[in-house]
Amino acid sequence: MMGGYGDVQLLKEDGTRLDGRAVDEMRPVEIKVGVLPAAQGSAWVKQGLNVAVCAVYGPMEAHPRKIQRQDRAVLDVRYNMAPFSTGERIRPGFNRRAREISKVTAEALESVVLLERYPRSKIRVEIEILAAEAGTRCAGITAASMALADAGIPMRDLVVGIASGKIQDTVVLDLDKAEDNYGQADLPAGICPNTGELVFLQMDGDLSIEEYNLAMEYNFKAAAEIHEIMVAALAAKYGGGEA
Amino acid sequence: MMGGYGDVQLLKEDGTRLDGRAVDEMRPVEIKVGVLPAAQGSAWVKQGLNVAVCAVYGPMEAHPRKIQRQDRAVLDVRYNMAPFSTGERIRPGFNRRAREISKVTAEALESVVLLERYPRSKIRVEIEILAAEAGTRCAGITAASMALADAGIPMRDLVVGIASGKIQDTVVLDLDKAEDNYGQADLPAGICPNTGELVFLQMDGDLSIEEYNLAMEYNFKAAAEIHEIMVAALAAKYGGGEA
Amino acid sequence: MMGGYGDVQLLKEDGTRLDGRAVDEMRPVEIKVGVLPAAQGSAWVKQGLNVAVCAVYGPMEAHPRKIQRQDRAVLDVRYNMAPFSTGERIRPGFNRRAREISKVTAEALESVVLLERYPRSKIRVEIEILAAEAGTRCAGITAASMALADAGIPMRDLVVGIASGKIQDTVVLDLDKAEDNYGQADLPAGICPNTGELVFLQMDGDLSIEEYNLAMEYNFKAAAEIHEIMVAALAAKYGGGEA
Amino acid sequence: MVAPVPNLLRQEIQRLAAQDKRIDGRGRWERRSVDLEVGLLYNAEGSAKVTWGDTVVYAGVKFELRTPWPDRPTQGSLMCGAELRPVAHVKYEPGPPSPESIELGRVVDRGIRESGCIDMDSLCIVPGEKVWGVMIDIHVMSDGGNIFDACGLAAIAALRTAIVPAERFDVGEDHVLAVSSTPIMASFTRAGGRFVYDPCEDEELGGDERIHITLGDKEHLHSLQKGLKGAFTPAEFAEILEVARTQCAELRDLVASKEGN
Amino acid sequence: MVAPVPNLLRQEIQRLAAQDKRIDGRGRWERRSVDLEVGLLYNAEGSAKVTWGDTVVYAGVKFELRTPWPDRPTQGSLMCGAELRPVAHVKYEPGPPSPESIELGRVVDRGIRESGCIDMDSLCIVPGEKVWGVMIDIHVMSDGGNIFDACGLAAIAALRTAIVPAERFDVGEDHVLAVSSTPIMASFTRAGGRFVYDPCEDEELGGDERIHITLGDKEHLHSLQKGLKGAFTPAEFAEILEVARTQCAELRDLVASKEGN
Amino acid sequence: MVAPVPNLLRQEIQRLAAQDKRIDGRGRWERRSVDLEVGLLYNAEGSAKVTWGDTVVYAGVKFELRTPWPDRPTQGSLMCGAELRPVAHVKYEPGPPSPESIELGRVVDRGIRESGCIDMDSLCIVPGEKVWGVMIDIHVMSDGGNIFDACGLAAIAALRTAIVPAERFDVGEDHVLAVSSTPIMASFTRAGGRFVYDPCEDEELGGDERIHITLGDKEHLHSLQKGLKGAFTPAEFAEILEVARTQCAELRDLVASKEGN
Repeated sequence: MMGGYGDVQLLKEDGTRLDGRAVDEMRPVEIKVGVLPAAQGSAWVKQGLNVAVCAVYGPMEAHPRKIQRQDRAVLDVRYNMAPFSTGERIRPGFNRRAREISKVTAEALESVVLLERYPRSKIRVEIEILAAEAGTRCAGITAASMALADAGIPMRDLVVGIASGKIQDTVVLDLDKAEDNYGQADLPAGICPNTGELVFLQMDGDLSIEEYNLAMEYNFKAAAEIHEIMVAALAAKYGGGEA
Repeated sequence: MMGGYGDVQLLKEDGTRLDGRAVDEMRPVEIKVGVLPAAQGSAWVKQGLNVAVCAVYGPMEAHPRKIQRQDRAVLDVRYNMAPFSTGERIRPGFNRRAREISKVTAEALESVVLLERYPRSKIRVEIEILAAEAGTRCAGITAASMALADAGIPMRDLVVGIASGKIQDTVVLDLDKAEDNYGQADLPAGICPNTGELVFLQMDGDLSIEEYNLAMEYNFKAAAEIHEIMVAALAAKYGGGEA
Repeated sequence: MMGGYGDVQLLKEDGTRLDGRAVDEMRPVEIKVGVLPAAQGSAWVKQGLNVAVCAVYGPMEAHPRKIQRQDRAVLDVRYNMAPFSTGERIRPGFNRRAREISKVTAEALESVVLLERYPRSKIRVEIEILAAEAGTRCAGITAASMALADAGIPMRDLVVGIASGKIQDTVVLDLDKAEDNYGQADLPAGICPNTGELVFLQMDGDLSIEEYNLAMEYNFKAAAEIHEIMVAALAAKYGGGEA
Repeated sequence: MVAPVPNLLRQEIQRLAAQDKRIDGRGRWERRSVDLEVGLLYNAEGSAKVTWGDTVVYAGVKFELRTPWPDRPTQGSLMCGAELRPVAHVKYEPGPPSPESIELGRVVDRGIRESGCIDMDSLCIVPGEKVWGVMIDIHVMSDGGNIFDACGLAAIAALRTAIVPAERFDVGEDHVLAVSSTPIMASFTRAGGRFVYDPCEDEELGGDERIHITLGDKEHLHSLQKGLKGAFTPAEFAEILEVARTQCAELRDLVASKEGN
Repeated sequence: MVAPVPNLLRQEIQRLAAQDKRIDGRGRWERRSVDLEVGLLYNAEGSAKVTWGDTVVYAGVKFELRTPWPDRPTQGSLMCGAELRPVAHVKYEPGPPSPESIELGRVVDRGIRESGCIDMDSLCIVPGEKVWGVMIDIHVMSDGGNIFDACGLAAIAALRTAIVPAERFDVGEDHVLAVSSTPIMASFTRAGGRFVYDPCEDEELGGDERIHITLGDKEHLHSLQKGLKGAFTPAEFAEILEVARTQCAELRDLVASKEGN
Repeated sequence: MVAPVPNLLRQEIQRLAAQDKRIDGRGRWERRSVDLEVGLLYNAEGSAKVTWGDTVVYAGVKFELRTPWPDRPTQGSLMCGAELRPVAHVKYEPGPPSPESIELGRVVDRGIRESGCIDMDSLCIVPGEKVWGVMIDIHVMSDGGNIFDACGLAAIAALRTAIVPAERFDVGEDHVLAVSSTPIMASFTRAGGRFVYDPCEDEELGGDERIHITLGDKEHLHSLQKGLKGAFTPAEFAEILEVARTQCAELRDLVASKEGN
């Protein structure tokens, strides 16, 4: 979060945002599954101008053997930004930010995948960000849980990635790029829409406890909306209810 | 290949090249085998001012086991330029160019070595360029097939590395440094002198199909000449015909 | 060793050094063992303003198996400088200097640890330099042999790390930072106080053979003094004689 | 240890080849269906998605301001890289770029660079001070065989539809990148003892030699590469070169059909 | 292969939790003893050693002169890194930074950075030319559990007692670094099914989720991080946030007591 | 797992040592035949090839223009590196530089640097602006034992026959690099319980301690290094130091005989 929010006007006089959204309104979300023929399962998520694509491979034998777990599968998750996904090109390779996001994304997914069904095996989850406009880690989490569902991996619940934040001392849902650059706080969460639990949580910036509570309320509301889109995407492929 | 060929005169009025060679004349080639006592087999090739030295180790057990092949040996080939081999010093370490050349050189040699004779084993081929004056990958391939022969590894045929190219809209054999810098195309090939087959081929620049055909004709002619020098080098050590 | 010693006055008119020490006087040394609860053995050495801390782990199973020795343990030694230990911050990571010091320190310790007692196992020795004021490799060796003793690993003898050097054409004991920067030679040694043998030796700069002999005489004298402090530190923890 | 399946597959491909058939029913010189989309990705100044059979590839173009090399003060630069990331197939593992991935990037790069389709002098802003660096990154998302041709196609299509973002860098007005020709790659693999065009994944499992040919607008050769174990004769090369001429011309038209959108 | 001991330990922790007890006898929201020393290390412009139960951590602050970024000509920079080196525990191995070590450094960094305790403009020497870069490095020496809180405490204590070495760099007189607040981290782990504050090593072996909360002087949130496998409810979060407020205030006083020495 | 052969070999060396013999028939302080060639390699501004028994080593010198360090505006720089590449022996594997290779490079570097044979001020072109950086790279091609001495010899011979390529860099006329002395290394290994000079490959397999001594023209010590496991006494050191004096003097003459060619 930058500190320069004083200089940049992000809310209009009528209280709406620069792109016309209400404070508790998220960007448009589109989801498709089964987009990569070579993968066991795959998904494509567009949220605003973000594009996140995820491929799932496995369960397969985990090797080298020292990474195996006797009683469950291990999840091998990578979050990667394509070099052309950002304003300034980023060099290929796994930087510190990507490693941290990969770690916490893996831990979020481990909380819902029924890993105990596949002892000694490995499931690979590959998240590629092709276009980034703030909120890519959340789009990536949504894409990953859709690709896991598409691959037929059993899960306790889906996970929806969504963030709220604060701009000009106002809590708003789903920051876009300008809001992220000049905003005061960002609160990305990974929400299980059926159980109402959190499996992913980060935050940076400045939020009072009241502001935190409101931001999280927005996140839960949006998670329910995105969940409907996810269910519809699975239905579009599998012709029925949720996987 | 640079595009600035218009500025630099590479052919003299009598049609010969700056160093006096005819268009279809290669640089002098010298070859010795058995030059490195610690290696199973070794060879030294000087072509013009290029110096390529190759050591061969093996066949030995291939490990880690996951690189083993049940039905054949694997070739582990490295092409490396010494830091002092070029005009500007190059940093030690394996760059992208060296990795690509190592890969295609290995694939060329795999096409002639009787790998099926040594299941589960590995043969290491180490090519070191000590002085570079255009055409090092070809000198390296020649050196490697000589070192393999010196190590007593059975092969279907030797491989001769040789390149032709184009300067001032004229096809010429065996580009030297200036011709490579200011020329219009380069066509390096790996030729089996006995079978007449190609096991290595690259090209960059601009060649019409007719020019390609002439350049390849020059390559085949030179390969026959170099082959005689190779046979003589083996005879010098082993006192007889070709290995 | 810098060459600029002509410009910097390092000895006072009375023959003593800038910090008041005599030529054969070492900096104050303090030693404690058992300073890191998570380690099997640990030690803290302060020599002048240097701070070296060492943790020992093991003996434990050596893996991967290819590093195992049938007849003895292997020592895995790392010497590392904390980023804030030097005047200018150093980037985290293992540089060439640290790798060389780790190697020769390991070899010094291998000369005294009874490795044959623990076939197929590994002992890890982790030396961290928290503050550096010339002489860190010697402080690290002293700390390592104390941490090994604290971990109960049997040794033929302790090793004391100590250096002499040359400033203004005069041999002096235990160079401090200014003396190291502007001095003419440095002779760090690893001395076994009981056997009188050397297990570690480096030197750079310019020393005549006579100067070498005097410098080494100083090193042996200081080693005896430091040895007493080491024994006292072990006694302070274990309430008795030397481990 | 090699899995046994490829050997069985190899035999089947061999058997079919004897009847002049391919495992997916195509003719020897027939291409799979190819779909090309351009301009899809926010933040990329040029982008293309190629769906070539089961192969899916994206390419994106980015620009940066650079100081030119002292010996070429008016020349910008072009860089083309390909990443074979683990997203694309179960066989790709994470880690530093593999030899396969380096070869792929370099062969695509040479085809474009050596065709001369970008005039490096046209990338100059202030001689000796500021030039454009053009970077094409290719992201293989699904490897269903013949990724070389798909990557080459995505790269040139992204390049030919790229906008130079001069306004963002405060050096003039945005404008279309000048690309004077359309180099196209055609790849052939030995399958069942003979060469076929546009190998599918099963045909590549044989692991026999591949030949990659890049042809420019005038059907000149700009890049050649022989990969993998195996030998071929000059006569075989002459035959596939003829096929490449036809195929490259068709794909060049496909690229042209997406421009100016 | 997972060792069986953690499972037995997990059961014991579970059994104790049912009786509202912890394995080391503490209450659920009770902290282990914490000792803080500052200014110990020659060469570090600020330093702190934290002994937190069996955990020992050092932090050191170094300064460098930098050219500011063109778009922020008056702003210096702050960087915080943590190294989980093999010295700290038998479980840490040599090699490139692990994901655990990267997460640790980034979470501590965010807590300090986002609190705004360092005014980046105060690090300016000559606008557009020279600014200070402040680098905090944290060295974990003994991991006895809850290294996150120990690292956060060491980092802010080192920073709040740091001297800007202006004389050495010939840019004025040495002075105390201006740090306007004291962000403090509080970490919670699920052990035996419920969250506890300040987990010890045994409680961390369960491997269930952790929540790290950094609070500033006004009890605003500056950083949150959920780590490891597991889910939690908003109600659980509300409960631990209350505990964090009390604990952070106490530790903030501890830091204050070491200043001005 | 250790192969058993070295142990048998060790016993044989021990048995011979008891009779004051060596495995290749040499006397205890005797050197193998050494051949030195200089100026062989196109592109290297100085080069040398040393054939020392079964050991073959090349060294090459390159120059670059550098900006001097601000605190030493008139000083150029010298860098010496050695690569133990897999070409040299079946025991060397590809990968990042091993500790052995780093030690080798650093010991050779120290011997040359600390002898002061290159006056760093003589490498200045324009004070504060341009100085020469001299880089010596050593390439071990065949390791038949005692590569340290072979590398040290190749490095100083390449240096003493190097031409500063001033014309190519447009900073004056080409001239001979000024090198004021000839530091030479002598290495000893414990084999069969006693030290021997110039160990061959079999003698090094014992793995007992090595001592490397670099002596300058005036028989001053410029670099010492004890490597590998083992202990030695001051008396043993005094004995080998005497041998080093004689051997280094002979090799210094060999270098001199190749100069001015």
